[in-house]
Amino acid sequence: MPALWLFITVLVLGLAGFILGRARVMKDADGDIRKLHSLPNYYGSNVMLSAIIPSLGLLVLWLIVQPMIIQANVASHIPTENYADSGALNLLMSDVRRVADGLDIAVSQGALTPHAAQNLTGTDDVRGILGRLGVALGTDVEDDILTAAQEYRIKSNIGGWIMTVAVIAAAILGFAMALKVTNKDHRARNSVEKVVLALLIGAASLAVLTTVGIVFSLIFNTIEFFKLYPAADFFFGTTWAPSFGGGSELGILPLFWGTFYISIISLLVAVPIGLFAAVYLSEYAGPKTRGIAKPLLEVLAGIPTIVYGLFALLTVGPLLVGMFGKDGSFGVNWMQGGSAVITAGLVMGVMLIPFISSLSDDIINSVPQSMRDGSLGLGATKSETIKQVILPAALPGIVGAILLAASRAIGETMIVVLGAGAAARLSMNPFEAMTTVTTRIVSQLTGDADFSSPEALVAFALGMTLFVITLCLNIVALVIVRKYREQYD
Amino acid sequence: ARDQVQVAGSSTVLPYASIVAEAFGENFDFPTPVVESGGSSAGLKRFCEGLGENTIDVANASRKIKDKEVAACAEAGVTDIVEVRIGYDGIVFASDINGNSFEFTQEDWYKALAAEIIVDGAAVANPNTTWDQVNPAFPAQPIMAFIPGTKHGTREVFDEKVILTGCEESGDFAKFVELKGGEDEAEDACMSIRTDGLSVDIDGDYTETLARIDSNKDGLGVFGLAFYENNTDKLQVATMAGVVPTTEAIAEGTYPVSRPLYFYIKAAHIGVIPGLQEYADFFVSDDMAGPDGPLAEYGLVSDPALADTQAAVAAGTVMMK
Amino acid sequence: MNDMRIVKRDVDMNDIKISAKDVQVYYGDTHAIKDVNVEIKDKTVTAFIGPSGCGKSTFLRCLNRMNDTIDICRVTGKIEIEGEDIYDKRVDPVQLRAKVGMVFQKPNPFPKSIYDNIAYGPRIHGLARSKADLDDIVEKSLRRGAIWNEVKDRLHAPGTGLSGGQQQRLCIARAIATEPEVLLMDEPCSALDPIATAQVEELIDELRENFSVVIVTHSMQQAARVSQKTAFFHLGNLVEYGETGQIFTNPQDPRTESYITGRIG
Amino acid sequence: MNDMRIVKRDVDMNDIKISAKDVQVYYGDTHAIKDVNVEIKDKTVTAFIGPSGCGKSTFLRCLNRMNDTIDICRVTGKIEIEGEDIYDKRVDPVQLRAKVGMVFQKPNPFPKSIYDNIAYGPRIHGLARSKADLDDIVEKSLRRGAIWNEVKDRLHAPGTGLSGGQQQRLCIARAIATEPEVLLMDEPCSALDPIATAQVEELIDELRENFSVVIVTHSMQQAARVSQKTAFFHLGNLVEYGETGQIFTNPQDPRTESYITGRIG
Amino acid sequence: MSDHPTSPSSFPSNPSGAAKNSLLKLDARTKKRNASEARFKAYGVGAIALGLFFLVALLTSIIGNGTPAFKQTFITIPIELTESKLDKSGVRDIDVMKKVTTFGYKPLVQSALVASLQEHGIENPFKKAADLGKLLSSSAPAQVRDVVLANPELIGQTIEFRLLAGSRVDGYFKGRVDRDALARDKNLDAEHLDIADAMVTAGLIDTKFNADFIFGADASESRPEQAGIGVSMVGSLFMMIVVLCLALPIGVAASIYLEEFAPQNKWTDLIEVNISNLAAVPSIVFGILGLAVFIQFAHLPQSAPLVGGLVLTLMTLPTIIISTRASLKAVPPSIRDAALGIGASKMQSVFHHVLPLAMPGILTGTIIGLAQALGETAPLLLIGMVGFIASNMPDGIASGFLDPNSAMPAQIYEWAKRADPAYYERAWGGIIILLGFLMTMNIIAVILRRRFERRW
Ligand SMILES: Nc1ncnc2c1ncn2[C@@H]1O[C@H](COP(=O)(O)OP(=O)(O)OP(=O)(O)O)[C@@H](O)[C@H]1O
Ligand SMILES: Nc1ncnc2c1ncn2[C@@H]1O[C@H](COP(=O)(O)OP(=O)(O)OP(=O)(O)O)[C@@H](O)[C@H]1O
Ligand SMILES: [Mg+2]
Ligand SMILES: [Mg+2]
Ligand SMILES: O=P([O-])([O-])[O-]
Repeated sequence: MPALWLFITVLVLGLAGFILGRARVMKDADGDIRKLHSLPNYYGSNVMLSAIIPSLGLLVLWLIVQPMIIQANVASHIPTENYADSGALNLLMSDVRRVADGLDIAVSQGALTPHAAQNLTGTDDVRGILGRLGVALGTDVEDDILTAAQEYRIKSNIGGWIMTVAVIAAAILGFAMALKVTNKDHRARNSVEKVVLALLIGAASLAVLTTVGIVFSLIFNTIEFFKLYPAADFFFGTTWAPSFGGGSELGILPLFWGTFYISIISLLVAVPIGLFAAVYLSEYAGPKTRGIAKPLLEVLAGIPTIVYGLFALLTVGPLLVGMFGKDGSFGVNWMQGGSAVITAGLVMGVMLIPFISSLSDDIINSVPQSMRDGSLGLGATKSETIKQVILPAALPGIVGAILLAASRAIGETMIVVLGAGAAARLSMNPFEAMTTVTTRIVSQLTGDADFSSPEALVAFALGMTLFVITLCLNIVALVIVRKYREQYD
Repeated sequence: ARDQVQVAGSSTVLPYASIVAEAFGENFDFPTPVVESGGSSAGLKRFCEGLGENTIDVANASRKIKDKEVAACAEAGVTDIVEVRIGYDGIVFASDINGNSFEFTQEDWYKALAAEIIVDGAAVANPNTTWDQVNPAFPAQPIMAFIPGTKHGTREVFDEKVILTGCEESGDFAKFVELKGGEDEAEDACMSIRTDGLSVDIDGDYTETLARIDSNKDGLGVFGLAFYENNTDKLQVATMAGVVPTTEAIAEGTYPVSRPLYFYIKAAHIGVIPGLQEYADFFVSDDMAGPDGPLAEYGLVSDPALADTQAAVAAGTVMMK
Repeated sequence: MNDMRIVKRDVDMNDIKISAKDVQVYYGDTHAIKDVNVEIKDKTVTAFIGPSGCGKSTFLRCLNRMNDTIDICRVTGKIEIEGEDIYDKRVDPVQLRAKVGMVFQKPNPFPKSIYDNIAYGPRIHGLARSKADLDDIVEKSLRRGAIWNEVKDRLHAPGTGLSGGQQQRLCIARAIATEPEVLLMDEPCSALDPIATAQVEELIDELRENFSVVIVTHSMQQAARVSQKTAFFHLGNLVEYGETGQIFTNPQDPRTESYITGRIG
Repeated sequence: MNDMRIVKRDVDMNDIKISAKDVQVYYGDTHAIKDVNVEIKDKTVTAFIGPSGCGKSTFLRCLNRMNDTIDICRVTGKIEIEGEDIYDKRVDPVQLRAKVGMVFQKPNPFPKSIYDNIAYGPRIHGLARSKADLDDIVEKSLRRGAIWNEVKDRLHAPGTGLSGGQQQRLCIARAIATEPEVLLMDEPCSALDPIATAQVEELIDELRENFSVVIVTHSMQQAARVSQKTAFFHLGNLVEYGETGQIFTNPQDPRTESYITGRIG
Repeated sequence: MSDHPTSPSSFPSNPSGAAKNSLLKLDARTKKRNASEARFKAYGVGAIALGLFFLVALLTSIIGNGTPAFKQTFITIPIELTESKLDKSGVRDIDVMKKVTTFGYKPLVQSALVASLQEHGIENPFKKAADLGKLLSSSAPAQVRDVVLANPELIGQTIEFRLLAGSRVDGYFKGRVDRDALARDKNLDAEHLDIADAMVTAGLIDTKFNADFIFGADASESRPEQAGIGVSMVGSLFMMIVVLCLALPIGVAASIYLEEFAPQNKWTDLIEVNISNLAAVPSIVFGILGLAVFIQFAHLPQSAPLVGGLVLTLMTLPTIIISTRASLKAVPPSIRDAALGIGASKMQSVFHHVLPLAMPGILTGTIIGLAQALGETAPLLLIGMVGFIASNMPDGIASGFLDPNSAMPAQIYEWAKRADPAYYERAWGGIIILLGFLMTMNIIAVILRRRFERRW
């Protein structure tokens, strides 16, 4: 049975289990739910979960493991002299799989009888036959590959049947066992909660898995990069000048500085505005104002960044030059071009406002009223109450919001490209163009350099380094929050 | 099974590929091919991931595939690659429509943008800040150049065909060889661009360059010919070495700054992915890529040797390793 | 501010400090306080008694406009403190509350250290000239709140980590640290043992010398012990108000009598 | 589960319900309960008395493992209910708490309607067969909690909009709605007027017929009125434990005597 | 007090001048504090005003630039569908008729335009029909061909067609193009505009609301007039469905575990830090991950909204987790105690009491996370959803998830890069639609959030 149908079958079994489990326990209790240990739905859910979870787990496991086993098994049919190393074997095996899959398709579409498929030999035009069915094969099919593929088919076929039986058996077994223990004294809630807890843990692990995935998808190319480019030059180089002809200088420091500088400026804009907005919304504004202003501010987070970028390039940049540039209204001649750290920082700050305002507003709003009463009752003004009682109590949430905004600032590209330019520079002057790590990751990744050159691979090293640095910053933030957290009751 | 052709790669080739794909979808029974953009390198990288449905069939590139990339491809099983040159992309220099007009030589650009130039026999940091210091024939307009960033293949062409050539023509190259002690070093010296803000790298696309010229009327930008031709209301083009950039001039070879555009096909996918061969044939057909076809109309410089390409595509001739 | 207050003290021993006229309070549509008229004397302890839910806390909260913080709460009528209408537009509730302090029914320490809980009021009112001054105020307040001994070693532990009764005394100490002229105490001894209760009562007595105190209590004994005046509330009405002695020995209203003798609740 | 409970009921009238052996509780480094040994009888009301901060609430919270929720709180020793160690790994604290209900010192109604506040427990424990059943339970519980009259017209108003004493009674009603075998009440009458207090005491008396009740109180009178056994805590120690009559008339420990006579706090 | 001479407790003011501190008169310190209060409040108002000001500024420029995209110029002309050109065989066999490509239809359409001008007596200075044909969109032949192939019986008749005008002509009527600008434009001449003006008078050209912009598919660089955002909007819709269905439950579940159940130890600290760190991972890195995991490893199709949705889910998770955790933390412990004290299990206390109270924050996280996901392009670049993906509308749920499609921001980003200035207004028009989409999406969350908000 194909996996999808198997999946549906198991789900149906689960549903039946829910109904039966519930019915059974109600019968056991003579319809009086007061005699039950747990609520009736827990019993139903328990049977359902016992039927579904192990069998689906088995299904997934089987789907992953079976090809591995069969592959190892089938690989022995390919003479060792045909491949140089395990990499080459892998390549051959993927060919085998492709041929086997192709034969499956051919059989299912009726282009070949099952018998014919197993009896094809290298002299038949297998590539042609499969090609007509839309199966891409790299080369003509050699005899031993074909044999291996046919072997592969037989084994997967058998495996598939065993899987079907095993999964359904597991489902029925789970079903039956759960139903058997279903009586009024069974601790169904505990069982169900254990499963829910497992699911919660699973969800949390997903975040960890993502991290692992990210590290893995970066690490190999990073290593590759460091083979081509000295690590010391990368970490301590103060020049960023990739060039196509080789001889690039790929120092991360100016990029890192740019990232830091632009993020700081954007946070300097977003944090005060966002926090004041949040405080106003939750503590001063009436429900009407709040109900309108908050979602409106949230629109700021939804405007595509390209708009902000253009806004920076076409409006804010020239405006700032008009103020700080040559012949500017301040007559200071600090700013040469519109592209500058400050331009990007300001505009990005605007984008980040709702990250801080909305989230902080929710958190501030959930500080208990008794805290406010306590402070107001002492003759504190609202602002004193907010500054000294409410904000400290809401600190963890606010820090979370700020971190989120900072993260977004670090990860932003479009605004930086259009607002701050693409020049890597180590300078204190906020009126100069600079660039960030993230924009360089994007541009080196989508650039035209040879994809195995250090100029392209550097993107991965940049990604990895940024990952580690932000990790450290987050640890610092966690420690700070722990230290200053004030738990109200 | 996947039934549409999957193309990825250069954003320079994208407009042409999309015109072809659209017409292909209209005139054939095959579904419209998917043409992704993302850069030549990214496209080739995905091209070289291996064979199979979950990989792309065609990579567009605004440069020739590199040997290392071919090797990487082969390692992943992509051994037979059909290389198709579709024509040339002209690279032009343009400024705001209402500003001064320019007639450049490569030497002017070199003098304006190099980090160091030779003054009185010594290499000094580029002292020029206005165009009239570069060439007395020019107006005293401040130098402000928007050139492609180092991610763009166009930059490579610009460096080599404009700056390096200018360096050689001015005679500075010879001096640099003397000073820096080697041709390679001299080349590097010639092609390093000033970083004092008078030359701005553009990482985005030509629209960004245009927007920057919009907000800084003194700016001079580097554009693709097609882009310029679509924006003649805002831009005026400069001549290079006395030649006005047109498709004809580039096809004849009189305009010096251009580059070939390519796409690459996985031979293993031909005949397997429905429509792949037809798409390739259609792309290079006279109807599309010919001098009067829609691609040329849009700005592609048609390849004078198109007939050879057509034959090679039809025969599925793969690249030599 | 402090010394000014002392000057004023000796104006009249039995001046009327707070007068409420026709006060009505609504929570949405619920009419919680009905037509209450009362005059609270200066330098006196006034006890509010009455069954649970009769509106004692509500009325108490009117006196320093804490009801402002409840959205659905609406107050009409006139409440004057020293002849000034506290619901007047020109009155700043902040100044009012500095003058009229409050201890809430449910202890609500700030999620800060014990020290900061107490120091908070003096700090915002600028009552301390120096750190030492502030330390002094904190210690004095905690002592007067009868909790100094229990917390003197953990002044920098969070106030929320105290026991229920300790929290209550902390809140009392916090309220007196700002030296209000009127102190409203909503069941300040509900979670206290007899000894602590006695200490708080002593404090109240001491406060009375200079300030006026309004205390809500469910203990008749306590009301009798500490108050000079007693007001009996019932179902939102002020049923009877008078000398404590008289109320407890010779109540005019049958409802008062029933309550005191334990017949209505 | 329910019927088991009923079966167990009539084993022994004066069976030991809860026994605590060498219980120590620490909040971080603070040693809050020291070496407490106590045996609480079934179908008995046990009163915990002692000065504020002596550890009554802490110990009470040990009995149904509510201390588990305080991160820094650590309990050692052995507490058995009907001979079963409640800190055993196999014990489900949920089941334990269903069996050992609790009324907290600070009233903590859910920010839901009054009805839902009461109905929540019966719902999760499946005590009601139908909506009508549930309505019944709610009404009965509110009546027993002596608050029905006050809230019967506003069952769907939020529980947080009640007065302090009403909230306290709501929490009592909420706790008894699930019919626990043991009810731990932390100063359940602190915010109640005498009449309401009397009603709650009546309830406690009534509960005692089938269940055991542990009550923390600061009122000696109340302890004397409602309890059969009294435990006196002081500075984290269980100083004396015995028949209520004996404790109040003839205390063995000088500290107990001082406390009862009002000399230590 | 002196303000209230009638006050019953009024006394003659103290001659020594020790003024009593009247409530009606603010003392100096209160004045100072009130000033700081007013300032604080003003900052709040200012912050909101500033935020709204930016919003208005942005929206104004978006709407100003984008509205022209919603109108389009059409040319209506009769075309004679000559059999000799379209179906030489005369048997109306579709397969044979398909052999005539759009290149075959082009002359037909162009000469029809010439004929139509003649008929209306409009002067036509162009010798070649192809030159005049520049008035028309290059989509015109395909449009005619589609009609013919769908209704072969029309061959031989003269049918009135409403064809798109070329982008320059359209631009002329929208004020984007003028005669001076055309001086060096090889795509169109000033004479064309004269003809266009005459055609307007003759009723051959009109400018109308263009629904195809909202519902249509992308077009190639050479025909901006034909491009629409509809298909990519559907792509975004399917991606958002994936994100909402995965990121919200997974994010909330993960937060619940971490905040309520996980033991406090180094491990959970690590996870916590990790999650905040994921928020700082540049979105394109998620694209790298998605390409490796979903396409190369799991063999999901390229350019599919399903994969896009999965990648965006991974990207959105941290946002939702961080905001959910923050709001779970903000729920007072007494609520948990109350539930536990009744005998609710930890799970029940969380799901019945804590979670509803944390809901506003969760929804805020969702709003922000989805807004971010909806506007994100970079990761889509790597999984093949950016470029020219002019598919048709998906014809079912499965096809919606699996068939190649783009997304609104990717479409807008592509348009913004294209050379023809006509794409500029389309990019802005696309942004208007994107924002409309976003606000529609938000409205539900905002309403829900308001229902869950309460103080305690
Ligand atoms: N969460 C906590 N963290 C730290 N210390 C605590 C915490 N809770 C209570 N304590 C301390 O433990 C001791 C016992 O507190 P407990 O609450 O048990 O007192 P109690 O006898 O109930 O007093 P009360 O009558 O005032 O309620 C007190 O000194 C108190 O300060
Ligand atoms: N926030 C509120 N919303 C709605 N009704 C309220 C609110 N606060 C109090 N009430 C109602 O107003 C009435 C008076 O409440 P109040 O708190 O003043 O009583 P109380 O006399 O202090 O009682 P207790 O002795 O129990 O504290 C009660 O019926 C109560 O239910
Ligand atoms: Mg009250
Ligand atoms: Mg206590
Ligand atoms: O996208 P490009 O490779 O052409 O720059």
